[in-house]
Amino acid sequence: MDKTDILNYIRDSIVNLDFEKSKEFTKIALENKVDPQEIILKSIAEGMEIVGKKFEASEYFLSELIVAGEIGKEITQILQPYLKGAEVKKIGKVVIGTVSGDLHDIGKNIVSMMLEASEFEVVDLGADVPVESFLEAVKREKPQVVAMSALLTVTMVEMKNVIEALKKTGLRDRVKVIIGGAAVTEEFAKSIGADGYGANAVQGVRICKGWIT
Amino acid sequence: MDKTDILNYIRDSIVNLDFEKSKEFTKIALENKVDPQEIILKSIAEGMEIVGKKFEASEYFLSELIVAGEIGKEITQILQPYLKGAEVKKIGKVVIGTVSGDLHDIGKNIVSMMLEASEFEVVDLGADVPVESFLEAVKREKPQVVAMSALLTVTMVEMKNVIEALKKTGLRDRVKVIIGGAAVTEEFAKSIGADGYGANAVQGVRICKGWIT
Amino acid sequence: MRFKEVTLSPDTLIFGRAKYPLRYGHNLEVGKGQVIPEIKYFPRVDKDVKEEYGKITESILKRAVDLDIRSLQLETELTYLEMRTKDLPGDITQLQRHIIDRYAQEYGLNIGFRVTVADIRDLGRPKHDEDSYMKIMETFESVASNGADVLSIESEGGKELFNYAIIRQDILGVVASIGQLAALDMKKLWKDIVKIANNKHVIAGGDSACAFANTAMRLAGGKRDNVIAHSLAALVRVMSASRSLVAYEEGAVGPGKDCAYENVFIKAITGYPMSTEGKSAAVAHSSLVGNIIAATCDLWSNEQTENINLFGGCGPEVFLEILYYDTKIMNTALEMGKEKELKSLFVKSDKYVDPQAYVLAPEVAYEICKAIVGEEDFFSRTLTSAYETTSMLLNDDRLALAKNEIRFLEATRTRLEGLNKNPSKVQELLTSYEPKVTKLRIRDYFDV
Amino acid sequence: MRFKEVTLSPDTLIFGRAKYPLRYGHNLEVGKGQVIPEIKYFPRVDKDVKEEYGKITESILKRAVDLDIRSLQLETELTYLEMRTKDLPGDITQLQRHIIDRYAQEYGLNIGFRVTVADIRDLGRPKHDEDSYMKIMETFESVASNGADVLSIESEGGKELFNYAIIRQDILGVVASIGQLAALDMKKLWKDIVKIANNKHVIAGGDSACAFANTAMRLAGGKRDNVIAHSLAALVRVMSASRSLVAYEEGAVGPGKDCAYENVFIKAITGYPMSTEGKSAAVAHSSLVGNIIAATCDLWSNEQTENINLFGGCGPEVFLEILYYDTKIMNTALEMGKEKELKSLFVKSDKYVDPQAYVLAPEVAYEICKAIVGEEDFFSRTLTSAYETTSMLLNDDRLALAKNEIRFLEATRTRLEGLNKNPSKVQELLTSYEPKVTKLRIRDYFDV
Ligand SMILES: [Zn+2]
Ligand SMILES: [Zn+2]
Ligand SMILES: [Zn+2]
Repeated sequence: MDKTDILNYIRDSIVNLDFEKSKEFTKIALENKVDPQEIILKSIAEGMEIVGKKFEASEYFLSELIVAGEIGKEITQILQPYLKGAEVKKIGKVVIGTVSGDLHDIGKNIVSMMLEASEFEVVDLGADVPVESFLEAVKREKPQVVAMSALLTVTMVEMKNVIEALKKTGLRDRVKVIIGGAAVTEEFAKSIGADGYGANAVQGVRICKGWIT
Repeated sequence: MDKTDILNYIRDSIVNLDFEKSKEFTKIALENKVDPQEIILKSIAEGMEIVGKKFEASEYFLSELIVAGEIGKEITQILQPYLKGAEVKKIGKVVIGTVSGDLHDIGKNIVSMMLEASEFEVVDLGADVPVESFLEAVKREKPQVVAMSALLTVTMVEMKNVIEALKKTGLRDRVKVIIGGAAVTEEFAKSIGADGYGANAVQGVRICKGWIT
Repeated sequence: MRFKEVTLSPDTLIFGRAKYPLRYGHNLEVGKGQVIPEIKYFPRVDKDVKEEYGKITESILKRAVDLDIRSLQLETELTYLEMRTKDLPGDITQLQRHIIDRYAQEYGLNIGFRVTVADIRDLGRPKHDEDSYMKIMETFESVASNGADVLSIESEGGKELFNYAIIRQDILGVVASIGQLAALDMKKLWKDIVKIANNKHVIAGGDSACAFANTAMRLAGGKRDNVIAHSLAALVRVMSASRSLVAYEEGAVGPGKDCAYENVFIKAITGYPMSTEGKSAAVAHSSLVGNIIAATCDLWSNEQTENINLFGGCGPEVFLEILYYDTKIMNTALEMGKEKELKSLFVKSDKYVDPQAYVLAPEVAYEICKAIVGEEDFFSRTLTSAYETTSMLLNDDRLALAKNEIRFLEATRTRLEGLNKNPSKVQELLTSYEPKVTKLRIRDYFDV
Repeated sequence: MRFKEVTLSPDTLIFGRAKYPLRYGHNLEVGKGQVIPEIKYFPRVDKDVKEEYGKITESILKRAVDLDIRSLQLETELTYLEMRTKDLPGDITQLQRHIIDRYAQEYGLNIGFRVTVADIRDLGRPKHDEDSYMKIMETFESVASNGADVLSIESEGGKELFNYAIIRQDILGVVASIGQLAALDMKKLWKDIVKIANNKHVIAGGDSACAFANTAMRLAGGKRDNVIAHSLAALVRVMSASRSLVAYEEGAVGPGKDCAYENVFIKAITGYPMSTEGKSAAVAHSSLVGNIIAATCDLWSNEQTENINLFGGCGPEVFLEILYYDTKIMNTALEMGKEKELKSLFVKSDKYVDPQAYVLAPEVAYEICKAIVGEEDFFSRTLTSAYETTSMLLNDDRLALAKNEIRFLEATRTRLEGLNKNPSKVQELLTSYEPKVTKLRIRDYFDV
């Protein structure tokens, strides 16, 4: 097997959403002294791009985009020790959570995983997150973005509370705030002073990317 | 025909909603020197009471209550010259109108007529009434009550404008304000600082009466 | 042109099929074998009007794509306030037109677009408020130029007398207002509207007696409400048929406006496709005829829904979804040849609940239509059809009318019987109201 | 008790008729020849909660009187936040009970009252979060004592694994979560609920796999949405049947909760009457199954509507009116012996639109039910019924599935085929998820 073949195999195993094969070929690549940077730039990046195009052409489901992202993440972790000190660079950091009183986390999880697949570092606080936890995470993690989700009308008001608390503690200007979830509308986002509103996961990630680059 | 017969005939013609007969018998009564006060107290008051009971028992329609009220009013007008200076006393005065931008006047008319049938003096400003006209009428007529109606959501805000204007001109404390109409709710009434809300005509009139007596 | 026959029989008068189907907008076919949802909406009060119309239109068409709705119609009903703002009606129309065109092209949707102009004339002077009349006609021109496919109005000529009469249950005043004043006003108005429609190559859709029959319906209220007789509301609906028919005699071709429940009669007589609102109109007002009215519709509407957030989406898109599922059942029935069975369910589920429902049953409506076309002039049509209806209502025991309804109907029948169809008598009757009804000027209606 | 046969045939599985009708509340009969509207609502956020429930209840019952609705059911679905407030669930129940009793007495209405308790356990520890479990049971006791006629819950055992699996289209994880974890949790939970219901002489109504199947439905979205395969959402619905059945095996008798579209299967197997939401659920979320689900319901619901002002009244009363007209058509069909024709329209209008609709068609559902009752244990039922469904979906060309749907189904069939029903293998499968799913603790489900 020559180098190009190996790189293509890794790429294809990502496109085929095949966890096992992707790990296997990555090991073979390392055994064959393929440059880890090349695996990242050729196999993973190209694989993700193909999957992204297939999603846009309605050939793939969003769930498959997510799985591909996870495979890419796993390969990167395997490559980590061989990257000679150079950490894989993240493009930005997001603190994300479903607000207090709301146990719905599936939409939040999708956004979270898609952010990771888009090279964000994601600090996921989970569901039913109280205001204080958001504040602490902002202080501790120094993210560029705070993302909040709410499915229920009754819990939407919590988003406002978080933004108010960020203001009071002088943290508001350090972060962009984006919100989303079934109950939330663009107008509501504006009315509580959020910087962005994601009608769906794809759009939410696009907005976050726009803020960073 | 003795006096009692004549009084009963007038009463019955009101109950039967018979305009012509009621006028005819009223003239006969006057020719026979029946005391006009007695016609008012016996024939009209009793007639109206019977009609009211028939309405409550679902035998009569509200429209028939209104017509009976109009007959009573017409008889009273015939009797006026014979009442020896003593004006028929009204129990209170209401300025009423549909607010600016709203041409719907049927609900307002029903309330207006039912107020008259309940011995109120009614100053009906019509439909599409601008704020200033309400103000002028309050200054000029010195009513105890201002009643406003709106059918449309878009025109509801006008009610608030009228109340604000009454406040600014120092007239607010001189009147009670009641509002009604399809778009209006009790909560809206409270939120704009109205004193009362009439879910229907019967209720509206009841509230106005409560304020006077 | 005067309609002298009833085009559809009780049997052929059915949802989804008209004798004279229409085709307009983006290949929308109406009355040609399927029922189409017609979604209606109004902006929130405290928002930018144009922005609201844009959002509404987008969300509706997005939902159509999500549900794979292939054919639909939008209706914008301009308000009094929108009419008062210069250029706004045309701007709204154009804005919506662009969005509609984009979706039609991108997804191949069949879309029709109706714009209804508000009758902004002062109630009291239908003829002499020339400025308002001109404004109405200018608005028709403007929306037709800016992309409306269908023009409609809910005109209000005769309403000053009607308002006086209806709350007194004064049947003679009601007949005079609808049967003479409203009809005369319609004649002038629709001659002018049809002219504009023809010039601009758009559809003259028809008028609704909303200001009369729906006012009566709302006054009648629920089963236990007692403001006016429910039979009176039924009679007003019947009388409205003669009035609304005038638009079609002047050249309108449908689809008639949704809130005109009298479209049942109009469809039977003209054979043109009609829109009706039904059970989903509960979002705007309660009614006792939510199913029976579906028996004969070609477009199926929600009356009107505010653009508020309803969790499942904004009001208009939510109601489009509900309407769509209703039409799917009707269209499946049409495909399977089971439409008569379904129609019969719609009719039977409501027919005997209330006189207002009863008169809309196709077999009853047909008899009423025969009474209408049997007469020559506006007034006689109105009078005779109302008279015949009183008899039909009194003679069907299954209606189980309350005592006060029977009392009302018997008294009304006697009064209608006594009403002479002679034109000079009618004039006399009308004139008798002039001193009583503040803004009524009878001469206005005749000096056209 | 374990269901080993399918009680209803594709033919007898129909709206309004159950094999074992129920009678409760104010003489409400469910499943005995008519479909009854079940109206659901939630208070506005910024208002006093109790006051809101009072207003909602009044306006609903007032509308029932206006429209002459003789039979109806109200459902209060307690929220997480309401559950957290001491005494509130009981207070709300009592408040509504008083109003219901007043209307029942004054107008002779037949009214049922369902209270649904929220599953407030932390997703990750369905067994070990003892405090929350106790709180749930206390709330059931409280609402039963304070006037609820029917008890329900939408329990969420197994959801921590399901949430992980569904967004990855990981079919093995989905089967394991619903077929093993959820079912085990249901068994314990419903044993306890049925005990309370029996003690308090109220009805144990059943559970909804809302947290699974409706989550999948929402992820699947509209016809052109592409988040997860629509076939997967259909499979999750099918698998939910085995899960929700457990409540009835533990003693629940229906009517099952409205948002459980799997009630089609449950009704077929158990013969108990069921509630379902349909097209009017658009007010809460869009769906592709708005008509077909009506084919088999005994109560007909709107999902849930906020108590906002909709011009025609507040949300709940407006939706009661819409539901009522729907039920009138069904009930007229039942009276006229035309119910099979109407059912067929409901089914045919949706069946081939989407796999999610397809599996709900009575003739399809019946085959799936046979697969369910043919197996002995929870997991095998779930696995086999899902497997059979993949074949049925792949083999019916009229479905016209998109390429990616076919790809998904074929891969899924292979994966399900490879899944061994052997208990130790299942355990192994489950255990493999523990390191991946943060809060998952498999042992919690088995150590009961
Ligand atoms: Zn109208
Ligand atoms: Zn209407
Ligand atoms: Zn649910």
